[in-house]
Amino acid sequence: MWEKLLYFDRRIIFVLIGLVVIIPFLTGWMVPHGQITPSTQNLYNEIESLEPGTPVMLVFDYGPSGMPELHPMATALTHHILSRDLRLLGVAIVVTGPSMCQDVVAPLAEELHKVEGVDWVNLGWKPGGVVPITQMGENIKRTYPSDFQGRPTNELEVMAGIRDYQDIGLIIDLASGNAPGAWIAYAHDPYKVKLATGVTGVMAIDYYVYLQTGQLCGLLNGLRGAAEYEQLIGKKGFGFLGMSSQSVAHLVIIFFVIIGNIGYFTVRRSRQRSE
Amino acid sequence: MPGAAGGINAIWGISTEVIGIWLAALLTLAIYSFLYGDNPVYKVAEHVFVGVSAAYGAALTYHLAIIPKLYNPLFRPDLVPDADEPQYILIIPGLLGLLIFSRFIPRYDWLSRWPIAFIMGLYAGLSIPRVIQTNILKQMQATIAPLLPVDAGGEYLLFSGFENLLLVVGVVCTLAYFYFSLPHRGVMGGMSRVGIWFLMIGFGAGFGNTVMARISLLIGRIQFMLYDWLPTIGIHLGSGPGVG
Amino acid sequence: MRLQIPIAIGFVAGMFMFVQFFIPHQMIKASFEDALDWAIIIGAFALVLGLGSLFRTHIDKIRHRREGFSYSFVTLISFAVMFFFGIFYKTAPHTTFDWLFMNVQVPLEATMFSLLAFFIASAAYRTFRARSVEATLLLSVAIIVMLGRVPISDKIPYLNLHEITEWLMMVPTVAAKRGILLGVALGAVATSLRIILGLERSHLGGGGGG
Amino acid sequence: MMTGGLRQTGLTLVLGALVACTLGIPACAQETAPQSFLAPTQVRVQDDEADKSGTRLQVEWTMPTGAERVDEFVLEGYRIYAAEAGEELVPFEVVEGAGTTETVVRDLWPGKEYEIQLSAVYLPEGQKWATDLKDPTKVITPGAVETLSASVGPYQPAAAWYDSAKSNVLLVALLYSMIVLLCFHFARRRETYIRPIAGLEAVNDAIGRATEMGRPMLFVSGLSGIGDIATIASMLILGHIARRAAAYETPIIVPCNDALVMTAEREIVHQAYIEAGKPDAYEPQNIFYITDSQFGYTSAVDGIMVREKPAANFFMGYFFAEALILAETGNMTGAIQIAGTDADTQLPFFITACDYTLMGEELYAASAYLSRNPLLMAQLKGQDYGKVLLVAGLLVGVTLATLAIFVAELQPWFEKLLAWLQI
Repeated sequence: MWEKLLYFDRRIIFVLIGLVVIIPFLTGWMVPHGQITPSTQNLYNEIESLEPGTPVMLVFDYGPSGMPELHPMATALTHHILSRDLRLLGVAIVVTGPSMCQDVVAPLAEELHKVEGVDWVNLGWKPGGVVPITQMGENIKRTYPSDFQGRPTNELEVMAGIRDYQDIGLIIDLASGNAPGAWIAYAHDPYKVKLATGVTGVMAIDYYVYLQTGQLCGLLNGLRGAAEYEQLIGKKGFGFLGMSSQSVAHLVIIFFVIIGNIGYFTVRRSRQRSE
Repeated sequence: MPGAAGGINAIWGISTEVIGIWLAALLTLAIYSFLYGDNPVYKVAEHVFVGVSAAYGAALTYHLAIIPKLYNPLFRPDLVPDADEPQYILIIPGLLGLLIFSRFIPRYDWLSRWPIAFIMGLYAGLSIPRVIQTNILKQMQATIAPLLPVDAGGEYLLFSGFENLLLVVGVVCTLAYFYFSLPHRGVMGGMSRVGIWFLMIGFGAGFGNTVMARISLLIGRIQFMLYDWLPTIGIHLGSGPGVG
Repeated sequence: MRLQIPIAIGFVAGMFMFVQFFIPHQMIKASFEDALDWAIIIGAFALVLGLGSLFRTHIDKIRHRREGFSYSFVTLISFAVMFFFGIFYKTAPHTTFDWLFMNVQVPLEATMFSLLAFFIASAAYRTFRARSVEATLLLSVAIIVMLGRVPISDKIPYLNLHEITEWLMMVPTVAAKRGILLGVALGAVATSLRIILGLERSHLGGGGGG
Repeated sequence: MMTGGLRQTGLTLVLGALVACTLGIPACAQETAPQSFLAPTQVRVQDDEADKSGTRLQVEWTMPTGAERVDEFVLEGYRIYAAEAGEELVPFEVVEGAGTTETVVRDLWPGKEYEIQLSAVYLPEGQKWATDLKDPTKVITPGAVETLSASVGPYQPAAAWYDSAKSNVLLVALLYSMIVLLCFHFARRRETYIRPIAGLEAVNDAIGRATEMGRPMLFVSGLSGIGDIATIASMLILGHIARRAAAYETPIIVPCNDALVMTAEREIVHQAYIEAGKPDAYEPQNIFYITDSQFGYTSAVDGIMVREKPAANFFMGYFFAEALILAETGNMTGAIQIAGTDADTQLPFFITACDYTLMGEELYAASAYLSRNPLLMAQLKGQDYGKVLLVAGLLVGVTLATLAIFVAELQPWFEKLLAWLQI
């Protein structure tokens, strides 16, 4: 019997993985709450501490491949920012960012009765990587003379009184790559603006060290970070569902590894005996 | 997904957005069918993928390389900022590029080595300082730390000292594993063994840490099928609970 | 001469790229960017050869009616359609080219990428066997990290898997990674040197080394 | 010359102020009661110290005091012009805000001489500062008035021919190159011992197996393109495998995702067949281009693996996420798989899914090892000396760092070391 288990068709694993990922989305089943990681809590507290009307820069440095992990984060953060009456400035140094911003913020703003150009704006993408980050330290409106829709930023109510990073309460960089490194080096370090980041699970490990040094005031780690944030603002959504899929998938894989090893040792022992 | 295709919003009364979603959904299922085994549906998807992506690459090369970097500077300098006359120097890379086609003339096929030699030399020279910067200097700097650090209050930080020690031991033993010109026996053997352990811990952690990211890719596709495609056939799962 | 000229070309190109790194003067910086553009131009010519090889493969298949030749039509037609819209129309957002890219290539890419969710599971099952000390280390660390990444592990008493995971990622993993990176640097620089100095000639039709 | 430049700006000019100031009385603004628009005074220009490329000048000036408001106009910013000797005056920068009195002029050319001129920009009261979207040096607020200062100069942005901040890279490069070159030099005299590398010993077995089974072999040289040394190392390995494949007349399939790599690999494999004495057996069609798309390429190689069922798969070079897709599919088809990569993120997957894996540096050692050429073997010796140096450096550094905790005099030395390693 173990012999069979050891060499069974791998398509069985494929089916199981597919099922455990899809079921939470079909049934709405969710894993129980976990602890809130301090780095998530810190970001939440940071936003809570801002005066209404303070501009918050939400940076969309990801594209379609980062959506499963970063969209839930963006959604939860946008909800928190807008419902606290803070001003939201959507920015991107990754070319696919502005459409991500539009995708998340526009419907949510409508739901919360927030007006584009007054309560939030999608400033769009600027080429050059670190160049626009540095330029915004001098003058944000000059870096972005117009927003994503082509309206001059000078005339937008949401941009009133904003000149450079000194006027920004907090920058949150949502990234699937190494963009947070650039924001740390070219925005936080020279201009001392408060910076937090939300990254995919694989990238998170690279940024823990910046939490220790205080260069980041908060960090959301993959779907887990998104789920924790949803828990904090009391609005469970795709973060929790995704987290549920991931948790069960992890357990299924671990289960298979254990079965595989039991099988391996049982078979080996019985072979040794028969020899 | 953008709805309009070149200004056309609908074909035979079906919106291009819906057609796009169906196209994407069918191709998604076609690729997944490979998990069961090779089959005609996967073959079609694979061949579409190759054709479309090769053409995409070719079109971008045309628009982003050939036109702005070669054709315009040589033949249409008026379209190039800060240039009044043709940049004749570009004839050199143009000729080098043309030499690649000498492969089709057996007598002169050795000429095709010139562009290859140029490119390989170029990148070899470029890589030396870059690799030294990022792989040697940066890594060395990060590893050099006191084995018995003190905090601001003068207290010894034993555990972080242990961590630094472990880092140094790990780096040295991993390098010992890669040592080629000595047999891995005795001290060298012991060190390289420890090096392998470090490598294995690193690989295990790398593997375990990536699982999550790969599962979320699947989540992304499933979300597309459930929340973009299903609604086109009248099945609405809602927009997810709460936010979303 | 057939060997000397390409060796000289490689040497000049390599030395220029090495030396320019240390010269901040705008004149050198500009010619560095030009050199990279030259490489892109040559690459564009090579692409013509590459596409020629792609067409030839499929046209040959069709001509000789080899197994599965009908799929070759699929590739050729897909290419023709995408190329037509890409060259004769604009590639900007909301064009047919972009529509094809977003609804054909993007989902294909994302789905192919997501196959990894299945393959990572089957690879773990198939190969994570405690056959030796090394294999045991690899599989136990992988399991600890997998557990430490999901909130369920918070429920395990006395064992903070989350922190253990973080520690494993920050200390031993980093040590191994640095060892690899340092070794790679030595190998890459030595290989580059061999190419610049013309000691490596297999790409120049001169045999492997010597 | 001046009018030409100014017409470009599209702004109204107040010539009175211009003449007054160009007459060489820089302090004119302070002395008279502001009846009219005034220009910035005391324009000071110097080379930008931080810029070594020689493209920038630092400009400072003094605000025309007392003239922040003139009738219905408010001083809102400045424009900075530069002119090469005998050439037109060209706007280079705009500065928003009357209080800002310094900026950096970029995009100049080293060695050229520039005359610098500044203007104060007055906007009608209540109007907002607006610049042209395409040309950010152009102020487009309706009714804006601009007054030009006296021209100063000529100034030359200074460029450096050596970046001393990169001395550390140069030193390491020269030292290590010397070691490797010395090893090459002494190579001919002595035989070098090289430890066995499991993955490489297996290469010949894999070729043998494919020959026995009468099935082809598959070679993938990574996805990082010809610009990566890992790809070049991979192509060198391909040369050795192709030589054996030629001798046994076992076909080797090489799908490519970079056209330049394909061109180079055809050359290498062709050469290998000539060396093996079988130039006629060489089939260029077996080395073919598919697409440069990462996953388009992966899907096609997957297809080749399940349809052609190669007996041996070689994955050598730099890989991204496709590594595991390729290796698992190859495993399903039952091929013997040998991988080699310096991509530390993909090593875990090759290690688990392939039969043998060349890790990191072993990829670079492979071509030397396979050729058994004494010159190339010497390279490995050189790499080993490099390792000894790195370890020695590391130990010295760590000892210094630890001692510096106890001996205060050592602290500056430790800091110097860290600063030297800074890139």
